[in-house]
Amino acid sequence: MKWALLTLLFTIAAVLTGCEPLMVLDPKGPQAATQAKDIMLSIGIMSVIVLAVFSILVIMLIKYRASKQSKDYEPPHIEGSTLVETICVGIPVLIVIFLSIVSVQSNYKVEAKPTGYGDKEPLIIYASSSNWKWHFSYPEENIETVNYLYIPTDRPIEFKLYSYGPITSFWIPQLGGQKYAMSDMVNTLHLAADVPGEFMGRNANFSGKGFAENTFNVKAMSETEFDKWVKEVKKTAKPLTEDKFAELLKPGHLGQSTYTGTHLEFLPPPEGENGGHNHGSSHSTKMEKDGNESENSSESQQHHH
Amino acid sequence: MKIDNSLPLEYSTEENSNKILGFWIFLGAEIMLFATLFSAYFTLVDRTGNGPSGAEIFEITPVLIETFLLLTSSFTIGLGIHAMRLGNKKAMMAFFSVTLLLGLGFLGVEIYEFVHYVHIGAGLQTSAFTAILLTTLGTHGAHVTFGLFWGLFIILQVKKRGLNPETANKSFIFSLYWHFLDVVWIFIFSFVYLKGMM
Amino acid sequence: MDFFDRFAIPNPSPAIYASMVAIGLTMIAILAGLTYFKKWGYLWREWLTTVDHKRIGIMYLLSALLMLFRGGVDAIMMRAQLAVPENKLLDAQHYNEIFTTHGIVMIIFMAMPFIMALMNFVVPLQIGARDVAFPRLNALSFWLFFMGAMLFNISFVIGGSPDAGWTSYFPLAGTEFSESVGSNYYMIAIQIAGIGSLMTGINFITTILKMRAPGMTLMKMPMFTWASLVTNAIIVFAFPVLTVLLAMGTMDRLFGTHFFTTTNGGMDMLWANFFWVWGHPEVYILILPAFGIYSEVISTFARRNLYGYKSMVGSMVIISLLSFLVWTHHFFTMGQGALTNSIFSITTMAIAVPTGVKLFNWLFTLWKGKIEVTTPMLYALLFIPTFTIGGVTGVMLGMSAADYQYHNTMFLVAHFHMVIIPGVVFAMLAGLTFYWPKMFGFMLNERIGKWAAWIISMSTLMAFIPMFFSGLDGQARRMYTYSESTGFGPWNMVSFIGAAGLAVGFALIVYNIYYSTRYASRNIAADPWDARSLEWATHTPVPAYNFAILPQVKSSEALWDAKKHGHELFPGEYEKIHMPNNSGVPFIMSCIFFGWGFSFVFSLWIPLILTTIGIFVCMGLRSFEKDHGHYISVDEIEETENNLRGA
Amino acid sequence: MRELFPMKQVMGFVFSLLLTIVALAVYFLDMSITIGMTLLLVTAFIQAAVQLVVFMHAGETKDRGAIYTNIYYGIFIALVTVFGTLLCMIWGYL
Repeated sequence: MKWALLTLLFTIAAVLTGCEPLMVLDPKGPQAATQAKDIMLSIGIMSVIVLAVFSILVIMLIKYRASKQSKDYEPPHIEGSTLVETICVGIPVLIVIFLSIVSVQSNYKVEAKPTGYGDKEPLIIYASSSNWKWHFSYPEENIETVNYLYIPTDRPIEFKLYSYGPITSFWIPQLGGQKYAMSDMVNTLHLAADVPGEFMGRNANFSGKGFAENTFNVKAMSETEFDKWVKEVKKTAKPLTEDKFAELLKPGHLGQSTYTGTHLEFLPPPEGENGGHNHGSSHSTKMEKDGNESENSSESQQHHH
Repeated sequence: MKIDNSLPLEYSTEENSNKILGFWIFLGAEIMLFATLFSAYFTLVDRTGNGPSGAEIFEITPVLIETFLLLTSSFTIGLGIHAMRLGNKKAMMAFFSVTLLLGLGFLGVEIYEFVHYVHIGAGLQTSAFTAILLTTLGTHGAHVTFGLFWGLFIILQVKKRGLNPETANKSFIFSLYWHFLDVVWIFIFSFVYLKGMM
Repeated sequence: MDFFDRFAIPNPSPAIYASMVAIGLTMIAILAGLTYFKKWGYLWREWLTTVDHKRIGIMYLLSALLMLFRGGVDAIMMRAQLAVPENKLLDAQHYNEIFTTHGIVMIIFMAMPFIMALMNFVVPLQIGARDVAFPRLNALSFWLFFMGAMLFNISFVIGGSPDAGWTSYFPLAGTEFSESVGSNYYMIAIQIAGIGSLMTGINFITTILKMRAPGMTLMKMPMFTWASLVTNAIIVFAFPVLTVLLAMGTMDRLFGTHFFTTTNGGMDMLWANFFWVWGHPEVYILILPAFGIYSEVISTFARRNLYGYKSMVGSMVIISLLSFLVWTHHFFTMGQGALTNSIFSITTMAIAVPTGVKLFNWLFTLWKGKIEVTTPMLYALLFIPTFTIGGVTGVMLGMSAADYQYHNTMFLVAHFHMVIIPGVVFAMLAGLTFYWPKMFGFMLNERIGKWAAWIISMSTLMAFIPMFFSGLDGQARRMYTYSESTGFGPWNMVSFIGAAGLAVGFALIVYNIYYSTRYASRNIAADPWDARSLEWATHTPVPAYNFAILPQVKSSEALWDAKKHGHELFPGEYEKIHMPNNSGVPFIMSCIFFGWGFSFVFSLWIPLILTTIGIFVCMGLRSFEKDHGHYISVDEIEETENNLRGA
Repeated sequence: MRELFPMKQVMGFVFSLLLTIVALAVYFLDMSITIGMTLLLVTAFIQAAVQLVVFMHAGETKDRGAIYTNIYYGIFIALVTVFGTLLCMIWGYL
């Protein structure tokens, strides 16, 4: 029966090699690379442990099966040995210490401005979620997009995350891990894209009926291209008014759309110590409960790629 | 049931001694119950929304009265158990009655305090802070209320059935409960009221 | 009509109506059957009012199996929906309700009663006691759990199921985004069951600390008893957190407070925080008894004493403390910064050390043994490799920077299923098979049992290994559908086949129970497995008083000593035995609790007040009641013992 | 009558009143938050210990080991919960 397990493992390995690289293990930015490196390292170490356990188990089972022993064999009484147990504690402790050091270092890395971009100021983008959409505000460029995100490749990006409604989680697997967006505070997520390309982004935290489709597209491009896009938006897109934004916030799914101006001006994000606790009571932007499902805003130019 | 005469009445049977240990473990759970409330309180204390803060609504006088009543009741119930161990049923019942009266007084002041809070606009629905304040105080107050009925039932039983292993055991366990409520109050007094007014 | 509208299901579907009819018919059939066979009196006298730990254990077991079925059907429906991209089997709302109830049913109403079943049945026997310390409280615990489970389960036919995930994070679970009564059911049904669990915890700690047989010091307790002691300690300190949390959630939903809302200072993170302050220890509440079962099974069938007894005990105590120090790893991505994450990352990974110690001790118990692969042993042997995979991925998840990529993905789902299924489910099935003869007086068929064990374990790998990959490929958990271009399709299809395999495995276990009930020999000895501890020293079926004479114990393997070294287990003569009386109050009080919960869910304030008074009246009556139990006379004991010996 | 008021309990009561008065200093006197909190922590925990030992007879039977273990375990986890929660909910973000 052991072969059954082995066959299964081989099948999985075969399927694996036949496939495209898994998204998380195919990083396109420094943060995702740090995380992928940690993941591969831990998979390596853990495989050794799994192999050790498997082999001890197999050896024990082969050697000490009742059928392999004489009928009158009486297993001895063994209390345990300090030496063996020290080893069983010692090796895991060493592994845990090693992984802790790696983990702590990576923690500080992913929580800081990505390295390797010189002293370039990070581009700040406010990413806020509402049921079940993402709003991206570029205060520096003074534009705002819905459900898609354009970023330059040669600048670090600093996302400011918050939510109009349930907790969501902002995640672009190929650029880096996720972080929660919540209604009463702003979280910061540092990402950067090393190469141009299109990436999948989504809300990873369950947020109700429309959760599965709560995705957005990310396109990384060179800085010149990015600037060109910003200029074009400023020329063609309609301004984002307070009424328009209130309409966008209604629950439902929307296509992609673009605006000049940002909602930050008339509806600032929560602020203050620990996120400022008055958000929601001072601004009355309570979402209407029954908005139009999959209402499609086509007022400004649609971006397809 | 075997009765071990070397121990105080309340421990004298196996069942009795099980009950006392079981109740101590229950108190362990109660520590966690109140610890959770305190964690929530400390987290939400500054989140007053559009409502008042602690410093704006707390008053020292009722709090001091409550503290004094509860501390004294904890002392008298201790004396009640002492009297019980001396076999003095009358004194024990007297001390228990005083304890319950003090508890009733405490509850009266607390109810006054609650009415006052709601009156000045610090109700349950006002803000996260008022909600956790009233919940924490209310949980303690509900324990006291429950204790008043429990204590009354015990006095009635001691009166009718006298001091026997069973009633002694119940009285002792009740005293543990009452002392524990006093301990919880000390923490409320220090970390809700005094810290809030500091 | 307005009044009745609230009881309607907000999102009806043919499947729900069909189950409604099926539930109704089953209820009628049960009631009619009880009446026709005149079993009402029997049911009341022998089961509903019983305070016997063995019968309570069996009732827990039946409830757990029932709930396993319910949770399993949910699981199959989920995997079927995800088997192919853009499937239309379920809509989003229905899928959300199903994964929510799957989680709660499996953890609170399946795994918890399953461990309670084994603890109830085994622990008093294993320590040589006549019952638990507070038999009546034990009955109340069971009935509260049962009524909580029933209340939760009627949600999908009356008023609608909860749909905010088993974690029910606010504000999603608040009234603003979750209007139906579903989340009220969540708050109140779990509250009722939770109170029952807390009382079980107190009861078993007292039992284990105070009622051990003469000679059984703490360090001579069998490992399952140790596991139960540590587990119940965790229950006592973890469940009050849940009590407070659910009360706060209830107040937010029904009384308009602002603990977790987005307005007036409410803090949604606080729900997540307290949920996991309870939730993480809860994981160890489930896994430690399982470890206890494996320790018993492995040492029995390796025919050897457990290797490293002291380190086994020590590691459990350390796990119980560490389990309270790691909860933040469930929300590393909430923004609390690198320092906090680092602290909790280290404590999380530290748990791997005591767990590893246990794993190696089991492996070394096999060393120089004489391994006999019976069904329970097969589960234990299959547990070791599968659980190792689940365990090491846990260490990976503990690395907080990397966790940013695993969080909320199928990788996480794969991890905890690979821990809970081999860890808890295999252990419970092993324990079920192992203790079945003691419970019911016949053995389960070994051949069918082994087939089931292989099918279940291979299907587990097949169902959950693909999720590691789809998670790393960007599949978030709780998505009811995905597009073909994501490439998740093949992974999920394999998962679905695995889930179907699991269903086949469980069906085989049911068939085994049926088959063995019909054909197995009733003529078995008290100790059919040639086991080592006290529970096998008494007769099968176990008499009401467990042991006619209290056993004298010299080591953690008292029965083994008696069998191999001629140690006299039962010295002395029969004496009359004091036993507790049956009582209907726990059952009645729990029924009132059910009414209380139902009124609460639907905000029926007058019934709520009446039932609240009812509950306190029950407590008041108990306070004044004189119940000193009864004695079993020496003659009666002699008669019972002679009959059992003759059998 | 005298035997109804044992010295130990009377002293315990007087001591607990004293501790309350000391704690009150944070209200009546002007002090920094650090000193105030330290004072409150010290008085509250001593106060709890007085109740436990003098009034609740925690150590009087052979179950004292179990009782104290239970209480210490409870206090340990309670402190972890309080400070852990503050760390995750407030301090971690500063």
